[in-house]
Amino acid sequence: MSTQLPEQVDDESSADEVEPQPEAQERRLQKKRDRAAEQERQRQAEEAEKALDDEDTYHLKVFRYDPEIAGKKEPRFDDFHVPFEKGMTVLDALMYARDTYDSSLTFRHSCRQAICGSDAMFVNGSQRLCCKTQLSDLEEPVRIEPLPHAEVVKDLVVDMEHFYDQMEAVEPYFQTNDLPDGELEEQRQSRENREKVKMSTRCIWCGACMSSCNIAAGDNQYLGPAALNKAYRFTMDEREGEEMKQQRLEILEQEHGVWRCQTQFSCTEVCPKDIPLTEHIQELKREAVKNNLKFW
Amino acid sequence: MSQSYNRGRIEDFGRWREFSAGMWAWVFHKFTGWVLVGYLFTHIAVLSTALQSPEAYTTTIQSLESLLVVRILEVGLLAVAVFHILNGLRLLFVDLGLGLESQDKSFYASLLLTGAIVVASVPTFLAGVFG
Amino acid sequence: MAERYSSFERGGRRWLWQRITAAFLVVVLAFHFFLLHFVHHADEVTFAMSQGRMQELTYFSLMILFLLTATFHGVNGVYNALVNQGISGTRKTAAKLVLGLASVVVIVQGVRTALAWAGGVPI
Amino acid sequence: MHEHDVIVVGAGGAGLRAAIAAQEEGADVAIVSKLHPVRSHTGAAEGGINAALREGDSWQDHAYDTMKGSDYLGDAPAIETLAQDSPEEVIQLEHWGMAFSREEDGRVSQRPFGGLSFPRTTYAGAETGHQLLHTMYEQLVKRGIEVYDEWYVLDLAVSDEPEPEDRSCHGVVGYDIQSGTIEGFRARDGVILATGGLGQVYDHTTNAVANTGDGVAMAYRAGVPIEDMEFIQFHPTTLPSTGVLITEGVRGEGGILYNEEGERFMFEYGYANNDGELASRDVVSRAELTEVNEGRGIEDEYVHLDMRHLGEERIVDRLENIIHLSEDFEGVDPLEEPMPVKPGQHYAMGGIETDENGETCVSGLYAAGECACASVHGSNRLGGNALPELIVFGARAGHHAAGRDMKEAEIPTGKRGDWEAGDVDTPVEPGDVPGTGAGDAVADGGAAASDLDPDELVQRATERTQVRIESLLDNEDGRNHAEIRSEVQESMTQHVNVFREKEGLKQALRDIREAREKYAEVGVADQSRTFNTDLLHTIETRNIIDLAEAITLGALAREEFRGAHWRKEHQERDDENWLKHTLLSWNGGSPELWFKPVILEGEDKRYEPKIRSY
Ligand SMILES: Cc1cc2nc3c(=O)[nH]c(=O)nc-3n(C[C@H](O)[C@H](O)[C@H](O)COP(=O)(O)OP(=O)(O)OC[C@H]3O[C@@H](n4cnc5c(N)ncnc54)[C@H](O)[C@@H]3O)c2cc1C
Ligand code: HEM
Ligand code: SF4
Ligand code: F3S
Ligand code: FES
Repeated sequence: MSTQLPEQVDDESSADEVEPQPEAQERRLQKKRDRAAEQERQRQAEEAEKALDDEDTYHLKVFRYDPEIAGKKEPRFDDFHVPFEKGMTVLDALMYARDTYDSSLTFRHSCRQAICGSDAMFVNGSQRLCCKTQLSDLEEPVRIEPLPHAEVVKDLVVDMEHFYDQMEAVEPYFQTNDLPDGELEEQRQSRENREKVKMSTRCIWCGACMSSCNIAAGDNQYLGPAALNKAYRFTMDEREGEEMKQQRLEILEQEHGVWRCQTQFSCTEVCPKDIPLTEHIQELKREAVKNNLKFW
Repeated sequence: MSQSYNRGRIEDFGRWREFSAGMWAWVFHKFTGWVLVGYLFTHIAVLSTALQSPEAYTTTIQSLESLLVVRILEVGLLAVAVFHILNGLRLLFVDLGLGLESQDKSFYASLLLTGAIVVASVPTFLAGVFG
Repeated sequence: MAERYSSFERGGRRWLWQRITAAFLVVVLAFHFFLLHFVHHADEVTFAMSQGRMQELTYFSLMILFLLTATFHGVNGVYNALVNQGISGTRKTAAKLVLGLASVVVIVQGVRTALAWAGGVPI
Repeated sequence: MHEHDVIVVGAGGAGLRAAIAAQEEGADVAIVSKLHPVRSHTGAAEGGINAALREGDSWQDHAYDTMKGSDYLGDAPAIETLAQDSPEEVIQLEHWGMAFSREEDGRVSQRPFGGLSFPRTTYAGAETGHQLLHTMYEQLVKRGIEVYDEWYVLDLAVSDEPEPEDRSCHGVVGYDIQSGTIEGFRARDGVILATGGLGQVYDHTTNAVANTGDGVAMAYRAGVPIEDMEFIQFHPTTLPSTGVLITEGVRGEGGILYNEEGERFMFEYGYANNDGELASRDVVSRAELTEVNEGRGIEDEYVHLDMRHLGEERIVDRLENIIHLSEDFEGVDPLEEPMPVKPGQHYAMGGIETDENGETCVSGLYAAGECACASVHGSNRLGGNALPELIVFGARAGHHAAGRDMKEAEIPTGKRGDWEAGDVDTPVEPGDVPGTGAGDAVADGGAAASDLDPDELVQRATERTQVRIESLLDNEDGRNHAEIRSEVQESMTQHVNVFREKEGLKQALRDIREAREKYAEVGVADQSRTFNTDLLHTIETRNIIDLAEAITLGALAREEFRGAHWRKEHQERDDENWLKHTLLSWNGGSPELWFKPVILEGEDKRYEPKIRSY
């Protein structure tokens, strides 16, 4: 903290203090008032503009919360009116709102093309990737909240640690005991087998599925649809070999593994990558049963 | 994950409206399952009056059956059982990996069919109680 | 990390039996309902009629099987639901015991009743 | 303070590979990344990875194609290293389980790509980068390599000897985004920068919002030379509202470009009478912009790419993902309407100057991936050559940093080999704005006195960064960075785009100067320490300004037309005067321009510049 600066002024009310203020502070306050006035003018101008063409703006209701900031400790919804342009996504609208109205509006985003998986949120009552959701497909007001059933860090940002833990609990890496000997020799994989695992490899770790699953919400230990899908991706990969498959099924068969899934399908419905999650989980259940039958 | 964050009353209310078909199916299946076990237990209890004497059994059953509430409860039971059966079938298919794409449609179908069967059997169930 | 889930249990068998019993129950329950509510009206039910049916070996064994499967299916279903709800430790053990006991009671009671009707195992 | 042998900054393809390599050498390695690894922009790559794997192909051919594609501005040792190492690295990925597309016989598939003499682009559907990134992250999990995710690296701890070549790097300063704490990371053996692209310098880009070129800017300010910054690749078909890339495949299949009048301008205005829509990326990009500039663009912004005549069946069969991209990101159903497209920034050929082992002229500091410039791509990158660059040079940097014995590098870094001073006539003084009171917020170069021991040096750098952050947060009512950022982006897109002319470039420098002045008053409105993205974006904007300036300076200096760099006044490639790399060093707050010759001497032959014609 740079201590040379005059004591920070918290809000405008301290301007009525009787004590004469140092010049620098007075200037600062003046600047602040000017800014406030300008902002007010801007706001009014915007308001006027909005009134003019209401059809061309979209009304967002955005969840706000910050454990540190006085006015935001109690969660609330803020309204933003964002001018609409053709092709605008929910993420575009959020970015506009942040850059134009309130720079403290916080959310994760990066790729803007549904590949980094950072911006899964709860939009108008379902888990969606904001960058992949056209505003024009939504009813107004567009209500944007952080993913349900996850700890909120701030505004629209949730804590993903638990999700990552589950993903990493299923030994999410390729393991095999028989690599080819020859130099520059790849492992062969049939086209059919690659097709079989293809969809499962598309997961972008957005967490939408996990957030939508009631079972995962109630059971912290449940591996959850995404992790099970990750396990599916390896269990079904013929290159790993039978022995590994055995080991994988043992992980999946644990109490909080595949059996927890109650085929609610909401994971499948929200997955932005269209991964047939329920189908994969069900197939794993059958594999597990088949596997057990062998020992009878 | 389970610490569903309390976002205040602003959003708690009405969350159920955001449930999708599969979730409703789950809720109903659970509910009907529980009702059915409950019924299984009472059913055996009622039936076991037969252990006392044949007459005790016949009178218990017949006096119960003459009550309108019991008849209505029976219709309810039918509804519950039919839904549980139909949705159970749906779930069995899901377990076999069949027709997963139309899981929502099959849920609605179970509901409709349950309704139809129940309505159709109301006369049979209520027959005699008014007479 | 996988080790965190040390409550290792092969849920597979119970899962499979839940399905097998369900498949069986579909048929028997439908039959049961149909027989006792549509063919014979419930209010016409008398001890004698039940007795008549029960003395039939096939019907008797079907009903015993019905009782067993339904109890397993129902009780196992309830147990699953509780576990899914997240009960663990002693509460889980307690649930297991109580449900197990309840099943035994229902089955014993049911079998006794059936025997009372049939007047002994119908051979 | 955290302490590790090797610290890798960034967790995209390059960073992950570097970390694995360092661990293979037995080092205790940690990754520090502002995004969780799987969120890195490597995931967005679609096309594929070039590697000479098959009978009939050879690394020599791959090297030759790359050199030709670079328009003879690539350095042969780097290019040959890329071509030699990539087969092994790609097979390595396969052994790690990467889900490549397969041939009937079960081997990995390869396809033809522009500029390649052999179909050597190994791919996994239209999602090669995604598969690569995830496969590598899986290996990271398997090896238990530590990741500080959502930690933003703010600065490097570099000693401050007068000459950059004498400096050494001992760690970095990180900011925990979740909690707002600032901590030092001491690296005993080396720091590897793998921070990816800088597309956010432009307002329309295929790059992620996180691609703000932080690594390049940090290294630059620490005195490390940055190379060939003027070479920026633009992709001709990106969606106007988001910059999402529409693959060349659409034009390959027969998609047609129309202007507002419905004219097939590639032919009607003679931009490419032979190839039409299939002309090379830069030709098509310039044609599109000319249309827009001459008033024939739609909404004065874009042109139409129409593929409806191909018929639904063919489109669904071959270009299905394009339908989804267009619908999801632009709200246009390409089966019903033509898709709007315009050129967008795509790739930065330049970056932190390194040798073929990934090392910079500052000892202990490495760079790999898009942020680095070992000079593989020269003035133009071939499709499918960036991903192999990540794994080849990521691995080499990791191995070298962790102490593996490697062949002495042939590419000299810093002012160690031949070099010549450069000069460029700028309308305003580039570099820091002196006396603006921006103080620590724009501190440069060497973090601390060179006689400090490494721990103290990192400590000192950490404290300095803390002061800088506090001063940004203190200035609650300062200017919002967003406005400054978008002014820079707009100016860059207007003046330092596919078209570059002297006056425009100068105007850009003036605009950047203005932005710097405004940035001196910047502040952070969000006072929270928790997940303060306002603060982070404000810091990134500074990097964007520095890099925008570097790109523009390079573009103004280079008076020729080579590869992606087009100059209105200089319409020819000039091998006589310009077979040399542009370098910029940040010297006490002001950029110094110099040049070094291109190395065309390969392992067993010299690459003679030929006319590039395709
Ligand atoms: C749409 C698109 C398609 C492409 N297609 C192809 C293709 O088909 N073939 C091909 O070869 N190439 C392709 N490319 C190019 C190639 O994908 C990129 O050049 C490459 O992925 C860059 O990888 P990287 O590891 O250098 O950086 P990135 O993957 O961008 O990773 C950067 C990492 O650095 C971290 N980071 C950044 N700044 C900081 C900081 N200050 N502190 C801490 N961490 C930081 C980020 O969190 C991230 O983890 C494509 C690029 C794009 C945009
Ligand atoms: C007649 C055909 C029946 C079918 C097809 C059927 C099917 C099923 C299936 C498939 C399940 C498992 C759901 C899951 O785990 O995801 C289930 C659960 C259950 N069933 Fe049945 N069932 C039938 C009859 C019965 C009967 C007669 C009873 C009562 C004794 C019963 C009680 C239950 C209970 C309590 C559950 C658990 C519900 C829960 O999850 O809370 N079912 N049923
Ligand atoms: S499975 Fe789908 S919804 Fe779940 S994390 Fe992966 S991409 Fe997201
Ligand atoms: S929502 Fe949950 S219950 Fe199963 S099908 Fe999906 S994991
Ligand atoms: S921003 Fe990357 S998935 Fe939406």
